[in-house]
Amino acid sequence: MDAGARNAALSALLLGLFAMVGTGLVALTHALTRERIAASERAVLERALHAVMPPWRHDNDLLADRIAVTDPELLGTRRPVTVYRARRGGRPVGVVLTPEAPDGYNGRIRLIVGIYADGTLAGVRVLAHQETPGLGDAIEAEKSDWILGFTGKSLGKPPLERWRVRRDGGDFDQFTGATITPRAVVKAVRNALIYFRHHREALFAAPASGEGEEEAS
Amino acid sequence: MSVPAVHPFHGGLVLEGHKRISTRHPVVPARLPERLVVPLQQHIGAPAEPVVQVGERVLKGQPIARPRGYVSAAVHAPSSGTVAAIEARPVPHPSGLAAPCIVIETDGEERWRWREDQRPDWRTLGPEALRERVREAGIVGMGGAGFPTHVKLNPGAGRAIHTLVINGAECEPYITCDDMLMREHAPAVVAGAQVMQRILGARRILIGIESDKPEAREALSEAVRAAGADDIRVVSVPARYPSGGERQLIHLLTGLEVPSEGLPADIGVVCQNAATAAAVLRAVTELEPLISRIVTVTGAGVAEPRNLEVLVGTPFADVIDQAGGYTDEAVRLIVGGPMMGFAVAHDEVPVTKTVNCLLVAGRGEVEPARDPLPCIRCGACVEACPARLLPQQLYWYARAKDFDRVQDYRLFDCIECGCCAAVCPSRIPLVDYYRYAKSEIWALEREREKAARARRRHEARLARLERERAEREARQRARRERATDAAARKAAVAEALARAGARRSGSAEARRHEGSEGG
Amino acid sequence: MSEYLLILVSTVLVNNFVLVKFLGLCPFMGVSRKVETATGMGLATTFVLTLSSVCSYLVSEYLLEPLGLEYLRTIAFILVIAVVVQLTEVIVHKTSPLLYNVLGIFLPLITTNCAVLGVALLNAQTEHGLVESALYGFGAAVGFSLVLALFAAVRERLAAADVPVPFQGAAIALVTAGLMSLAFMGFAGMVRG
Amino acid sequence: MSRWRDIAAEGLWRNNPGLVQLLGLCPLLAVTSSVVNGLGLGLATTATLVVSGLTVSAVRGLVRPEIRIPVFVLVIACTVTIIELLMSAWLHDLYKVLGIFIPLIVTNCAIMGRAEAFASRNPVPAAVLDGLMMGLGFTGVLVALGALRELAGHGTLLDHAELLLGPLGEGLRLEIIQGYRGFLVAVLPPGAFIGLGLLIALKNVIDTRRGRRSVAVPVHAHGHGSA
Amino acid sequence: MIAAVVALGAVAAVSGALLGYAAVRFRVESDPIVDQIESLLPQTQCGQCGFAGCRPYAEAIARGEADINRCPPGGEHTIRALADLLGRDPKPLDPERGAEKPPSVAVIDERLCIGCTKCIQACPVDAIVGAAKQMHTIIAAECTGCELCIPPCPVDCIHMEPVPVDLDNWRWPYPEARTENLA
Amino acid sequence: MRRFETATSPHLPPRDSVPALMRRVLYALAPGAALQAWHFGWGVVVQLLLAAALALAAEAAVLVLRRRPARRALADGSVLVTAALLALALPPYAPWWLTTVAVLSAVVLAKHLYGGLGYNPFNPAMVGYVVALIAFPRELTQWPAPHALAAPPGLDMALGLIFGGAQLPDALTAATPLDHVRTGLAMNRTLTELGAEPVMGRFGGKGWEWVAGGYLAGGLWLAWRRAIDWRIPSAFAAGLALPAMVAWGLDPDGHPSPLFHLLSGGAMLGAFFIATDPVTAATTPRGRLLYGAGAGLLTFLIRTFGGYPDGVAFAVLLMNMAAPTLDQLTRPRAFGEGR
Ligand SMILES: Cc1cc2nc3c(=O)[nH]c(=O)nc-3n(C[C@H](O)[C@H](O)[C@H](O)COP(=O)(O)O)c2cc1C
Ligand SMILES: Cc1cc2nc3c(=O)[nH]c(=O)nc-3n(C[C@H](O)[C@H](O)[C@H](O)COP(=O)(O)O)c2cc1C
Ligand SMILES: Cc1cc2nc3c(=O)[nH]c(=O)nc-3n(C[C@H](O)[C@H](O)[C@H](O)COP(=O)(O)O)c2cc1C
Ligand SMILES: Cc1cc2nc3c(=O)[nH]c(=O)nc-3n(C[C@H](O)[C@H](O)[C@H](O)CO)c2cc1C
Ligand code: SF4
Ligand code: SF4
Ligand code: SF4
Ligand code: SF4
Ligand code: FES
Repeated sequence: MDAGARNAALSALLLGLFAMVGTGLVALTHALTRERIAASERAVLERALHAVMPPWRHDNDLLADRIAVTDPELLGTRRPVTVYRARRGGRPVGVVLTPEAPDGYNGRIRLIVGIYADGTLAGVRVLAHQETPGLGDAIEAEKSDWILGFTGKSLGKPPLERWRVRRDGGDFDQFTGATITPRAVVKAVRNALIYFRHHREALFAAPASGEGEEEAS
Repeated sequence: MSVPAVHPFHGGLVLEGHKRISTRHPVVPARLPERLVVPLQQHIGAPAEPVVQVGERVLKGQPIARPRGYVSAAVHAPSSGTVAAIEARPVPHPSGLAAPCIVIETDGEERWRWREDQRPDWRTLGPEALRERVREAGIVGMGGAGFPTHVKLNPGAGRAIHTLVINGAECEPYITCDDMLMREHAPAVVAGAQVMQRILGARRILIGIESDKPEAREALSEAVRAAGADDIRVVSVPARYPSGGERQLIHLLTGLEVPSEGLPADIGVVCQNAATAAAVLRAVTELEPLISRIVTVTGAGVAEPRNLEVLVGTPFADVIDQAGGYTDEAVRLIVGGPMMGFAVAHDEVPVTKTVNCLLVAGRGEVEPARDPLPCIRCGACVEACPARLLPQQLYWYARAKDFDRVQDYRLFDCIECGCCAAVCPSRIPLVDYYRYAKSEIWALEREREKAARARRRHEARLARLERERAEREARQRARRERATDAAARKAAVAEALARAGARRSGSAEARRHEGSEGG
Repeated sequence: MSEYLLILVSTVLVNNFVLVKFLGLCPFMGVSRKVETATGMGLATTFVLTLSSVCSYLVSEYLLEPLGLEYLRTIAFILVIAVVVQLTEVIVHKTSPLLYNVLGIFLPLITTNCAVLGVALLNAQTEHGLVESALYGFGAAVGFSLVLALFAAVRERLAAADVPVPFQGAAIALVTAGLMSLAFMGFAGMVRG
Repeated sequence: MSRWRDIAAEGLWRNNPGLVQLLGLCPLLAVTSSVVNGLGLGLATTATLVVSGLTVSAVRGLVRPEIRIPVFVLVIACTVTIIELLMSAWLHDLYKVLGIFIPLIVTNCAIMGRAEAFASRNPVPAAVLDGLMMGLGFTGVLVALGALRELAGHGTLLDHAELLLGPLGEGLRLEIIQGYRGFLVAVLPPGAFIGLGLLIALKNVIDTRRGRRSVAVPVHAHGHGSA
Repeated sequence: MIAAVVALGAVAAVSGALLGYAAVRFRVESDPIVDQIESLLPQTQCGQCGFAGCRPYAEAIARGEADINRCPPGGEHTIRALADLLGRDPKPLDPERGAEKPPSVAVIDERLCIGCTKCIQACPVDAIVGAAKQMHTIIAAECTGCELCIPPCPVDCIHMEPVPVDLDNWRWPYPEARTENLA
Repeated sequence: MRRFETATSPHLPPRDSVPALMRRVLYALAPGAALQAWHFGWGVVVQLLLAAALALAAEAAVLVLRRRPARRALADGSVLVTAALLALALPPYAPWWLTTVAVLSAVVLAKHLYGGLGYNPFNPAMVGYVVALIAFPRELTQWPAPHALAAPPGLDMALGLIFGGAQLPDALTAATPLDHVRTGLAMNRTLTELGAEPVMGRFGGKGWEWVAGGYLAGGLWLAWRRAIDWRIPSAFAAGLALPAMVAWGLDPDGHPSPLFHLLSGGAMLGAFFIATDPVTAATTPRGRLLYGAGAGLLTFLIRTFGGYPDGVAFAVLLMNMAAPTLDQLTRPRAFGEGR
């Protein structure tokens, strides 16, 4: 028993010592890299946002100027959706929404949609999806240009009833052998535009929440 | 007599019998050969020990080798003559090896050892005495393995036997020796069974016969009726191989399953072959040892297939000669039937107590050399296996030499009936793999025992060396002390000197010892 | 309730830790030569994984996060795991020699099973609560044990196969694992996220 | 000196952690969908092996047996965390791609195995060299498997080199097979397993050709003379 | 930073204490694996493995210092059994250690023996009997076939003879499937 | 002394052989294959021939590389069964390179890396199919419309489609019944609506139900000839139909009928020809029941909840994986063994 206690104390001491030295080093590294890591993380977010909202169009910090909204009907998810607001000289330039397409072939497709204040699309990208590789994954900008085709479109251009894939009588291409994925994406983007049309004023007026989920990671 | 219901077993095969070809002639005794080659081991257990010398004259029926231990059997001279040699000769065994045999030059006189009339009625003898007669007669099971019959007739105190099963199934194709015996000597079979019933104290006797032997069944039923025994039943079982397997037959007749790794006696049953029963009767009534048996000689490879009563030790060549000799067809000489028998490379091999059939197969009767494909796990073997095993798994693990797994899959419940290999579309010699695995496992067992013994001896040696070293040191110490004692008695002045001297001589002694040990 | 069921189905089948997520592969390859040992390993891992995901959760929730030390997660978790493993060993040894015979030799190996640390890290990353963490760990371990046991049975069978010489041993085992993960792709899309 | 050469041969080929010891399989299979990912993780692992080898060897006299393992674990975990922080700061994109497999270097059995079997019994220089060689051997396998899968899967090599090299890597992508349709299975999980199986078979073929089969004995400093 | 050091130091100290305590409290005394390994070795005690006998070799395996393929008398079967026990892949016998030979026993040519007892001292299992200056014999049943008695004999009168195959020790041969290439 | 050949027991002449068994399977496939060719055109025939040629070539190549006698292994016919089943599972107008990849995966990867006939734990044809499905999902969804909807391509067009790199024109394609139902349900349409569409037939899909009937007939013949164990197809059908029945009973508009399940996609081919591959299935009697039932159930689950319209291939591979374990768990009680 006695031996046990002494042994325990010795082990504790030694291991504790090692831990403290090790942790000291780690903590030191952390202190030295903290800034840089934060900057890198920020850069990643900004890069995603800038893909759908060109940086030269606005002068505010998108990451700081954001709110969270909820609209299961039009934004495709019950969870709060982050909206980043772009302004130039304080005037609204556009918003970046992160809606979801709930009816992808293999589940939800998370999108990031940039819309100018006039309702034109600044850009659309896919954040995450589980569509079939080689079939539905052509919605990634890496795999094909299809998603870039949204830029410049708006609710009137093409008219609302032609916001469908070609097979359903719309203006958007589908992929050979895969209609469902593009159909879901087109519908989600269209809904995002509708949402924006309904809520534009409110979106820009709401006070920035600052804290919140960082959606674009 | 009403026929009791039979309880079918799983698997098995319906095979073409080919029995007719050898039942056309009655059984006749075979000629006495010039030379009888009598193996010392014709049974399971320890080989017998010769009690005659080369050059010695022997009489028919005289013991020439005595059992070595309980599970062993005596061997008797099948005829009178001179012992010409005691040496290794080829014996009927799948290995094709030679084994110790006593070679007797026959004199043609067939002189018996004794022909007195001390033949008491067996009904007056007690079980012990009867069993002793069976033992002295060197009787071993004639239906297959050749297990010493007196051992089987002594199931031990704890195991009361209620049923004696007489195995007249003769389920293998081609073989008809038991059939002929039962046709021609049904009363002897019945009486022999009654002797064994008495020895065992069994309540009843069940005689199982396959349905394709109506003549034998008739003869036996007649004999039972004549004997007036109402505790004997002759039961017809379906002709489905291997209904003659001990476990299968017992199940067919009684519905009981012999426990795996157990004996029939565990469930109160003893099973004996019909020929064994006849031999037992001869032993107790005529005091005649087991020196001859009926052998079926058949197949497209012999001219006149038939059954012969053959002396143990007669070379196959002589026997086949008396069945008309070979035809051009003859390609394979099989000891036993086509399902379980083994082929021998030549015919200079003697008949033993367990050789029931010489099948000289023609080209079309046997499969040419097997050229197996891999197992496709079709499961045909599973359907066929009467032991309800998974032959393909056994094969798989035996092939991989995974001897633990193969035993998990109950290798030792396999009766080597060959049903699995017979149906295998890939033509895999499955049973060979099981035999291989079994013999490896036995060999490993022997090796393990040997290793354990070697280890004990090695450890004992190390301990001995250690002890010797300790003793040596103790001796030295003792000597040193003795020297000191002696010195103490001397004058005080001499004391120191003496002690120094003693120490010097002691250490020199020790050094010398170390030197001799290091070498 | 159905949400918990979903976690289980997802971790056991759809996102099987070994075949889909690539965690715990060393024991998967190393301890799958015999079914018995594989089962033992599965049992031991299931126990440790469940327990350690709970402990990791507690350390993370009540120690690291309040202090803002998330960056020390890896170190803290691995220590917790090492201790859980060793204490399990000790307790099993003390309370049930029989169980110890079965599991004993596997326990030390679990510390370096990256599924264990992986579960802890993923729990922290996806901000699972206590019950979810435990379930997630349990599901992961069951998935691990399941494929480990099946794999071991397949490998036992391969022992007798006429595999081309260069592929004998590890190579064919990996090909087999590959075909297993091919089969597991059939579960893709079963749990919509 | 043959001892050094021996240590190198052990790590790089004869006792290669990925191909022979089958350790560290998780990262090996998980991140090798491309050459760049494989290289990145390989280098991180090598760094860990070297540093942990050095530390473990240096403190080997101090450590009591019952806490040997926890101490090694601690040393390795601290090393990995530092590397993780550094990568997160300077190679953030790669860090994101490799994800959980960077912290999981901690449980890479190869590292623990080397700490136990080699570093804890050998002087510092040998331990460092062993760590380096084991690490390079491991990296070699990661790169080879990455190359195999990337080539079969996409027909390219060194795609996304910028993740590792920054702007320098921008143009390094090699389109080896023009107009290749892609063979997705190679970059999905089954491709990882089967690819590694093929590499091991290839090594077996090479070893047989060279007239000796690999020996998978755990090496120790002594014994095991150069074969 | 201080918080980090303190917090983790505390975690580690607690762990260390637990482990240290456990190490003493629940120490495992013997190493059963050595016994298990030894029970698989053939006990020929020939030293071909490079160790002074089977036990030392077993200890070396348990310490991880020797590979499992060094015992020629045990041959393939022993390697398999060891691989099974230790969860490794079986491998061919190390050719540097010698080849698997059929079992054999030593025989002393009794006409030549001068009774020097050298062989007795060499035999690891005391399978040789005889006193000084008298003829020596080998108890065949106890001889393990280790060949250790051969070199010491000054008159070279010991030789090895393979154990003859008879019905008792005959083994059914491995059925040679055509496509066989198992080791 | 006369000498004789030696051999071991049993000595009886053979009753059955592997090549004969494989031939029987090929005959049994014929009615279904013929119906498939009738409904979907020459492509079926071309694929069958192409796959057979490739498979024989691949097997011969491997055997030569391994220095094994090639003649006998090729003559056992097993590779032709693999090729036929694979060809019948692939879309009839899949390009030649796709068929090549699938056949090589089947024959080299799934079969010969394990040592060839009898040693492979996974069904080669299904490995080939799944590799193709995962690598080239687009091509694998391109099924032609059955005869009843559009005249299938002629021989020259079939050759052009398969070897010439042409694409099946949109007018000639149609979603497979399973795909149709799956996507329809995903779009919140009801089965009543979906059933009214032209691709749907009386029980399954138009044309497809006939093909399934052909396989059923061939399969029953096989079972009657005892070339396959009745347990596997029966259990497969039960494993698929029972849960389908429950789902259908609860929500007839959201789940297709059990009959539809049985008569569409690969169900019949799977039940009688694929799940029954003796090499990769369980071998104990009870194991086979569980194996078949498991494959059926998994097929239902993957069809209903999974990402693929038909789950037969995955279900079979998953059960292949479980087969050795099933065998161990369902070892029958040996004669005389305690209960
Ligand atoms: C294995 C498999 C995966 C599929 N994955 C997708 C997908 O990710 N996205 C998609 O839109 N369609 C996918 N499909 C195709 C759909 O089932 C459906 O056929 C198609 O969307 C209908 O489009 P079509 O009318 O252009 O043929 C997949 C089909 C299969 C067989
Ligand atoms: C190795 C062995 C041991 C046996 N031991 C006994 C025994 O102790 N008592 C007994 O009555 N029968 C014993 N038997 C006999 C068997 O029960 C059986 O009757 C005999 O093997 C003949 O059966 P068979 O021809 O079907 O092989 C033994 C048989 C064998 C092979
Ligand atoms: C597959 C098989 C078939 C057998 N067929 C018979 C047979 O037909 N007749 C027979 O008497 N014994 C046959 N035996 C031997 C019996 O199992 C059993 O050993 C014998 O009846 C015991 O009697 P015994 O000791 O008097 O020989 C067969 C054994 C096996 C394994
Ligand atoms: C009844 C039966 C079904 C078979 N099914 C298949 C099959 O689904 N896939 C396949 O590749 N081979 C099949 N074969 C052929 C053969 O068994 C298969 O190629 C082996 O798996 C190759 O080792 C079958 C053979 C038979 C007798
Ligand atoms: S009958 Fe032959 S091929 Fe069929 S499973 Fe049995 S051993 Fe294998
Ligand atoms: S030989 Fe053995 S495994 Fe084969 S059928 Fe007979 S009892 Fe069953
Ligand atoms: S070689 Fe084998 S038998 Fe000889 S001493 Fe070594 S372990 Fe023992
Ligand atoms: S060593 Fe040689 S000579 Fe000396 S006793 Fe032994 S056998 Fe005789
Ligand atoms: S790296 Fe070894 S278990 Fe993951």
